[in-house]
Amino acid sequence: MNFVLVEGGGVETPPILRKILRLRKIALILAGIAAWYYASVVLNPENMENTRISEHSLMPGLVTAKFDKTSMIAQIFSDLSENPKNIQKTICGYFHKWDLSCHSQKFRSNVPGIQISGENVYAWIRGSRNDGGEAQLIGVKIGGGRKKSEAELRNLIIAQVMAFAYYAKDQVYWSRDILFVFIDATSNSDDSTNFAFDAFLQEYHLTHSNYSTPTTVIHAEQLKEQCGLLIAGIVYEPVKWPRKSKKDTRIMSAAMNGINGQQANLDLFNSAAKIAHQKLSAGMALFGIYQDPHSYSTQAWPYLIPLRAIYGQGFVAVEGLHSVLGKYSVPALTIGLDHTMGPENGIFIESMCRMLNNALERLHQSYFMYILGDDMHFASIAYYLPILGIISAPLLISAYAEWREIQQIRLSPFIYIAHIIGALQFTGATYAYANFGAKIFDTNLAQLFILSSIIPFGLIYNFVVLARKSAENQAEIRFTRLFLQLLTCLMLGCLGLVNFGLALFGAIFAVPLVFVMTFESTSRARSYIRTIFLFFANPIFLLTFSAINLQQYLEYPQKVGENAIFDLNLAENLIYRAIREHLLFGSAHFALFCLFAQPVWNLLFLTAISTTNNEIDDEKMKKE
Amino acid sequence: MYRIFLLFTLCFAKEEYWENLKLDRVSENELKAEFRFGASRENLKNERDFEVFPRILDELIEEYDVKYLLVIMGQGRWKDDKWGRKTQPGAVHGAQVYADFEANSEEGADKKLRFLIEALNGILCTSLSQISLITSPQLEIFKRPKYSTSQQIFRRYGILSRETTCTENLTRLRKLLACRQSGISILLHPSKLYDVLYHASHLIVKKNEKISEMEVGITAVFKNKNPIQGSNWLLSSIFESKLSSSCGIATKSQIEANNQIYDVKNLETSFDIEITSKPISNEAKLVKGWTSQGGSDQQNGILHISLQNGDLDSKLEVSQILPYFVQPRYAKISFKNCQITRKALQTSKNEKSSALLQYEIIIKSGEKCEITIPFDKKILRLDDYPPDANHGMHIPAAVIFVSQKSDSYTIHTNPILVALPVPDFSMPFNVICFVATAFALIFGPLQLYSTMWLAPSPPRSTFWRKINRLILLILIVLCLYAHFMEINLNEVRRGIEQYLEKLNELR
Amino acid sequence: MSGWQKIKQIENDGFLFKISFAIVLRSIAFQYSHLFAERVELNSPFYSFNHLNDGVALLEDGFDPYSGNDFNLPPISLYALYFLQKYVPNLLPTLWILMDISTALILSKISGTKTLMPFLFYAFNPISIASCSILSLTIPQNLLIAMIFWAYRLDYSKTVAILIGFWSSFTLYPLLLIFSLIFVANHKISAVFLAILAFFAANLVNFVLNEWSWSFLDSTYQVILNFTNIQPNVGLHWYFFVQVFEHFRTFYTSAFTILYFFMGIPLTLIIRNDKEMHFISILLLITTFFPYPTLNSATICLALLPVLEKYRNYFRYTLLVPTTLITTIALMPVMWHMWIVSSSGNANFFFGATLTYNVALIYLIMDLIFVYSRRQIDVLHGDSIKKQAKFGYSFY
Amino acid sequence: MRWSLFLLFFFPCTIVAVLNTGLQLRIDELFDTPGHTNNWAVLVDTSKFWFNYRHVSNVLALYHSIKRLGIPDSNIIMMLAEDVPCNPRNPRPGTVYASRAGSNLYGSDVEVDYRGEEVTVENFIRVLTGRHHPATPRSKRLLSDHQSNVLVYLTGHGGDSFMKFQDTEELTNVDLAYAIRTMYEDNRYHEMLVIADSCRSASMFEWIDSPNVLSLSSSLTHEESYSYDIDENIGVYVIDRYTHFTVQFLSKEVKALNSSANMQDYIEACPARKCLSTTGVRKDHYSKDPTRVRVTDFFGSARIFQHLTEEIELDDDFWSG
Repeated sequence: MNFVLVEGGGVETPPILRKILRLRKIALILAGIAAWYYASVVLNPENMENTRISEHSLMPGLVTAKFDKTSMIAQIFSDLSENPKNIQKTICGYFHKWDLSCHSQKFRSNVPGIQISGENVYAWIRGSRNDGGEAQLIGVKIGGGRKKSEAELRNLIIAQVMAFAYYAKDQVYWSRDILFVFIDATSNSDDSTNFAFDAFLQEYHLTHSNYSTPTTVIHAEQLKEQCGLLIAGIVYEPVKWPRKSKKDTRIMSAAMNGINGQQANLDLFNSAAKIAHQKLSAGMALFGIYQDPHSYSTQAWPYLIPLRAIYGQGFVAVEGLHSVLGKYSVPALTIGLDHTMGPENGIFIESMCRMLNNALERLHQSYFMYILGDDMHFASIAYYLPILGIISAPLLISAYAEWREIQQIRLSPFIYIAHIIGALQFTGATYAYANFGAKIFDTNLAQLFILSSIIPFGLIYNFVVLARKSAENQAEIRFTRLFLQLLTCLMLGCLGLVNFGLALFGAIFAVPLVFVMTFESTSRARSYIRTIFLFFANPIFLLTFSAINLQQYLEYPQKVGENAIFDLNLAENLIYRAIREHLLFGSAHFALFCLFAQPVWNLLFLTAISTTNNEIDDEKMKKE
Repeated sequence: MYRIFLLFTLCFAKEEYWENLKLDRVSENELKAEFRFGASRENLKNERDFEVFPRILDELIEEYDVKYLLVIMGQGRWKDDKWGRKTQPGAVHGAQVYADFEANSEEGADKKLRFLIEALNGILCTSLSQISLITSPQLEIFKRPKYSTSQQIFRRYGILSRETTCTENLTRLRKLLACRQSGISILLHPSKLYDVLYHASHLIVKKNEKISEMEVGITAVFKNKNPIQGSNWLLSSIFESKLSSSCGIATKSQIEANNQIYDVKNLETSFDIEITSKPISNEAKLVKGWTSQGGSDQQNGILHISLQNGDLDSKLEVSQILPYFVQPRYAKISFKNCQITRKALQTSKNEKSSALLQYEIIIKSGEKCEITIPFDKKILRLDDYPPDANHGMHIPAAVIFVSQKSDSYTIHTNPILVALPVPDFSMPFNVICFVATAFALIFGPLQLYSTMWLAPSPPRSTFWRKINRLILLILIVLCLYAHFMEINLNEVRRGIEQYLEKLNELR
Repeated sequence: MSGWQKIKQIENDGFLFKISFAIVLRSIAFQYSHLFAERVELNSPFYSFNHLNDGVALLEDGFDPYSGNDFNLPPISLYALYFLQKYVPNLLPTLWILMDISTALILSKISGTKTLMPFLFYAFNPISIASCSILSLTIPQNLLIAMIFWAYRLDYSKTVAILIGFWSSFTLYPLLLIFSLIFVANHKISAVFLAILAFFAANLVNFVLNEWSWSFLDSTYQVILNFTNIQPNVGLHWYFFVQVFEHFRTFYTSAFTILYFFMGIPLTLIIRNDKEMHFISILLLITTFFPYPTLNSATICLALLPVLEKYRNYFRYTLLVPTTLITTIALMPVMWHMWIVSSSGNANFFFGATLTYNVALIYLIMDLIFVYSRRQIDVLHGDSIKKQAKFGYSFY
Repeated sequence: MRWSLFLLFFFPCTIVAVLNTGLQLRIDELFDTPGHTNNWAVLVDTSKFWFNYRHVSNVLALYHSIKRLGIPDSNIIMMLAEDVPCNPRNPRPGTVYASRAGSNLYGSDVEVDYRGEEVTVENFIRVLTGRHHPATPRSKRLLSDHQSNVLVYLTGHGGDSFMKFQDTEELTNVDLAYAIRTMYEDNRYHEMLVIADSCRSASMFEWIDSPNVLSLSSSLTHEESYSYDIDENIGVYVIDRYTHFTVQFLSKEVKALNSSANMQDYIEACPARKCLSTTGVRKDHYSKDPTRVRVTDFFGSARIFQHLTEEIELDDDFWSG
């Protein structure tokens, strides 16, 4: 092999890279257009793959369901609706009558900031000939309901599940125990319901005594029986009638998004959908929309479900009770049952249980990372991840350009400072919220946080430290540029593997911003203008803005904000929600916001306001 | 027929055979049946005639110097709080082997044991080869007989939770009985005995100076299939066969039911009874124990043993086997109101052998003691995984020897299933290639730079390099084509073979 | 003397502030140590404090830690911690911080007057901070390395030899540093012998501590030489020995070990008149090919690189290697999460990250060698080079 | 007593007398003389997991019919990779049914020699070649000799030129061929019948080159082979087509040992319209003509006796054994 040695050291770089650099100026536009077209092809359900199904989960589809305890439903339902005060006792009463073990578990929160307490009920059906090493979970909400009708619906679902339990206790073929959990939902907020479920699961998995976590938010009673490995969990709830549902087709609903972008195993959802099709001739509504997989011609715009899937994965940390199971890496679904069809629901539950019973190993040989187009089609990660790559390509190009210009490496101390500021915000906010709640010194915590996070520390540092235009400062800024570009790419890449939705939406905002702000500007005016723009592109503003407009764009029924630009209350609520979800369920949104979005924004000021007086390197390129 | 045998036996060694069936109602519509068949034989030198004692067991004893051998197979879970004390020796889901035998050295003992296990597989139709038997240190596992012997006694114990028990085992156990077609053994109807809530069977072989004994036991808890028309516990309806002929050679052959003993030694007519006795109410006197597992990822987990004492102060000896695929965090093991008096730990250098952790605990009446053993889940070599690796592997149940002031008995917790981290099973070649490449990357330049020197050189023509690249490109294209067309190598081979055959025909 | 002046000179640009800042960072990290305590990237059987703790617990209960496979550390460290736990249990964090900071200080003394790079690289490296917070045993090792290199520069041949021998008695791989002893100024051969002597002396101490038995050899040196422990770490070997076929294992173990221990010879043949270069490249070899490394065992080598100031312009992979290192280090937790926690990916993902990390290190070593010979060209016939002259390889 | 022993002793001679009736003689002319004295069978179910119920029932169905035709348990090596009858998922514990309205195949008289994880490629090869760990008990060994006809039956999931064991490892057709070659060189069989019932199973006997081996398969190399019946109560397929029809043939046509059904009939027992796949046959290493070979030469154990001409005195120690 031969090298071409350049005078003054090193080896000549291959020319192809220099050619790429020519594209730098239009890279952003090119990447944007390319990503748009690619996405519109990949995310179109008609181009997606059909959901195949593995033999494990196909076989139970062939089992004839024999659920015949329909009479039990009415009886239990009447009992439940007679005494709504002590539903727990009623449920356990039934299970004890059937001589199945049933216990209740009280729980409360450990931290003053969050006042939640309640009582769950759990009951076992132990298979007679297994060793109890494994179990499957069935979860139902009890109590609560804002309106009377809603409470009745819940009771109906409880009754149907318990009727199934009554049927299942006489079956001999359970190779896995069935665990029924009745989650306390008396206080109607979703958070407290999820908290209740988490209280149970934490005791189930003994994470309270787990040496790796210091203290837990929840204090709950210990479980009174032996617990096996959970292979999957299904949460049943009354279906909310989705949009675009025709009256002639039966509609059930399914939700599978977990915390931090986890998703339920595709096999699990898939066999649920297949069973619904075969046994109940019903369709699965996803994200509140039912789309008949066979009639796309009638429908104008097929992207709604995929986009909502991405949005939900990205921003909805806890979609339902199943998300809490995801926290313990148990594949789980929430299935909305049509309460009007009692026997069919019994049959559905039975089929699901037998599917999970016959599945031989853990559900593993399937997709965990996918975007559903409808209940028959999905796009796998190999197809949709490139979108992210295309979007963030410009940053890589300009990073390489920066690198070729860099003379000396000079790490800016502000990189540390910015991150430490973020860390302080993070710890401060969470600590304060956990211990004093939303109000500290009768001021609103969120407002304090917002205030602290719109101060442009970067600007201050710039005027104080980097005021005079010396070679060191130039080098420092230049390296900060490189650092920012690489950091953004790296973060988006890592995030994209875990939580594609968040990464994608993050990239849509971050990449252009970073690209523009780190581009060398010769004119001082340009720098000032973009600095002002940067100031208004504060992460919180962007978050609120997108929260309002994305939801409207994705046709979510509920209205989010007053005006379409910014809404303080909404911002506060977003922050509170993020903190709460971090504390209760370990969602990473708040951490990401404080430890990456915020510092990047601060650091961008250094590069945004700086001007380079040496020639921009495209003239250099012309020379080459 | 056996009159003639009796005629023969006059000159034989003294042998005895007895059989026993115990029937109890354990709850409203659950019934427990305990079969016991025993044979004993006095050891006479150079006396090789066998009448009722199975010859094969005697050979086993002689060949492997067995003092005490116990094999238990079980299926299902015993409900302590409903059914009272588990029938001793207590079974647990899977198979247990416990052996006392003479050997001259550790290696000799291991070798002997391997042969013994294989022999057992032959006799009982089991598949115990996977079981790892470990020496149990000072603490007891079962109540243990004492020996007076010259040679060294080795005591080995092991559980194989994966082992299943089914009708073929029962068939083999029946083969050991002297009366197969008569007496109580008629009632051993496989399809009934396995359609139950709980099934356990065991084989005990003992030997001392004077006599050698064997016992075959089968325990089953039946469930009344249709409780609506009352519980009809007729003997014939439970076992689907009448007790018609009696076992003549048995010295004792009796059925215990309804709190009385029926002697079925010599029947004339077919025998049948209904079990009418009310279920015995089990007050919570017993020690209960169960194991739960904690942890939610595949990196580390928790083994959580809960021991609930009854209303008697008791001394517990907990023995927990920790298989080789988990690594206990010894410093993190914690106890909740357990009063530990002795600890014992048995480990081994052998990679595949498991560790045995034992505690002696004093526990007051009505108290609950909890042992928490955090462990790391190990990743194993490809060959060490079971065929269904993703299903996980079992940590066997803890054996708890309870000794109270009045009596002593053995209980078990339940095995737990540990989901282990698994590698990709389709990768070996790729991984070898990648890592070897990494080594080549360092080796190449080292070799190059140490044997050659960087020096000015005239520019060389790149023609051959182009050719090489072209060839490589073609190869890659071909591979991709084969990959996407899913062409099987065997098909390619067959195509070539057929082509060559055609050529031969042409000639 | 000169070192002290350096310190003085450095103090002018807020050196004390930097040190105290580093200390503060580390003491903050101790509050969050539970986040790193179980990280696979920062723990390995030979450096994890948890394993050491288990051994101590076994010792206290009167069991022999070396009867099983799980405890791999030599008796010296076992008993050292045993006594620390017994008498000064609360001083451990302070001790570790002190060691880490003194490492950084020594680095700053080693490096030239003009640049603070080594100090900054080490003191503010998140990896070393995190490892310090979990009392990783790489911290004392890094201190040892820094001391060795310091003494090596100052030609304290005896000290260097003894320290090398002592260090090798823990992980065996540093024995390769014996080749560097050839470059210390005076009585080279005796230094080599001294190192080997120190190695055996340390083992003798182990032998005595372990109640006059060699049982610890199997679970320390055996495990290193046979790659017995296949638990995931950031090294090259673990996944290989998970996957490799049973009957090939002996072949590969011997091949890898022999290859490693012979690598010193060609390296010594190539790099003949630059001892720092030689030392650092051997150090990189050790960190790369040791079967049970953690991320922190590489940080000190990377921190030492600025010592090779004069080669800076010759490096080829200036962008490739650092970005690859950073990317893989950032990807490791993600891949681990996908494999172990959410099981949405399989082992290959994490293995891929570790492999790429190691390949990047290997590229760095390659580049060091290249850079050396490249500079030789300029030194030998620098003036005769025209711009864009073609160079190729030819025999001596 | 003496009388009964006397009977016992002359029983064989009476059989021979029956065989020598004229009719039988004429039938015998249609067939070659068997030339073997004992029969062995190796029946292997290679596939784990509950939903492979059908493979277990394949093996059991064949097991029962060859047992009916007189091959004793001691001469049958049965390998079952999954414990289906006592699997907790089985609603009818301790039983296996090959059809919805069939009889229980897993009664009290089944003897499984290798079960669960013992069913590996290694063990299978060891059984064939007879190279065992010394500890291996007699019941797990194939103790055949140069006078024994061996029946090897493999069922499971197959692919082109391999057979999956336990869903993890593979038995390639080359392994099988080598194993049989070794058996031939060790004189471990007189004639051998290899049956493979799996997808693409014809590829399994592609490499077999040892003499006196007749190989059958359920499907050709490029074909799948299909399952026959499904039981919705347990939600699995209960038997494969090929085995179903061949076993049906055995139970219909081959009532007793002296039945006149020949191997050609057996080969044609499952035509393509029933099997939905063309059955594969390989005769080129089999010297005889299948039409002149009794089915019972492989599937039954015909005891062939020498005639006793001379008187035999039994001395006293015969009685006192």
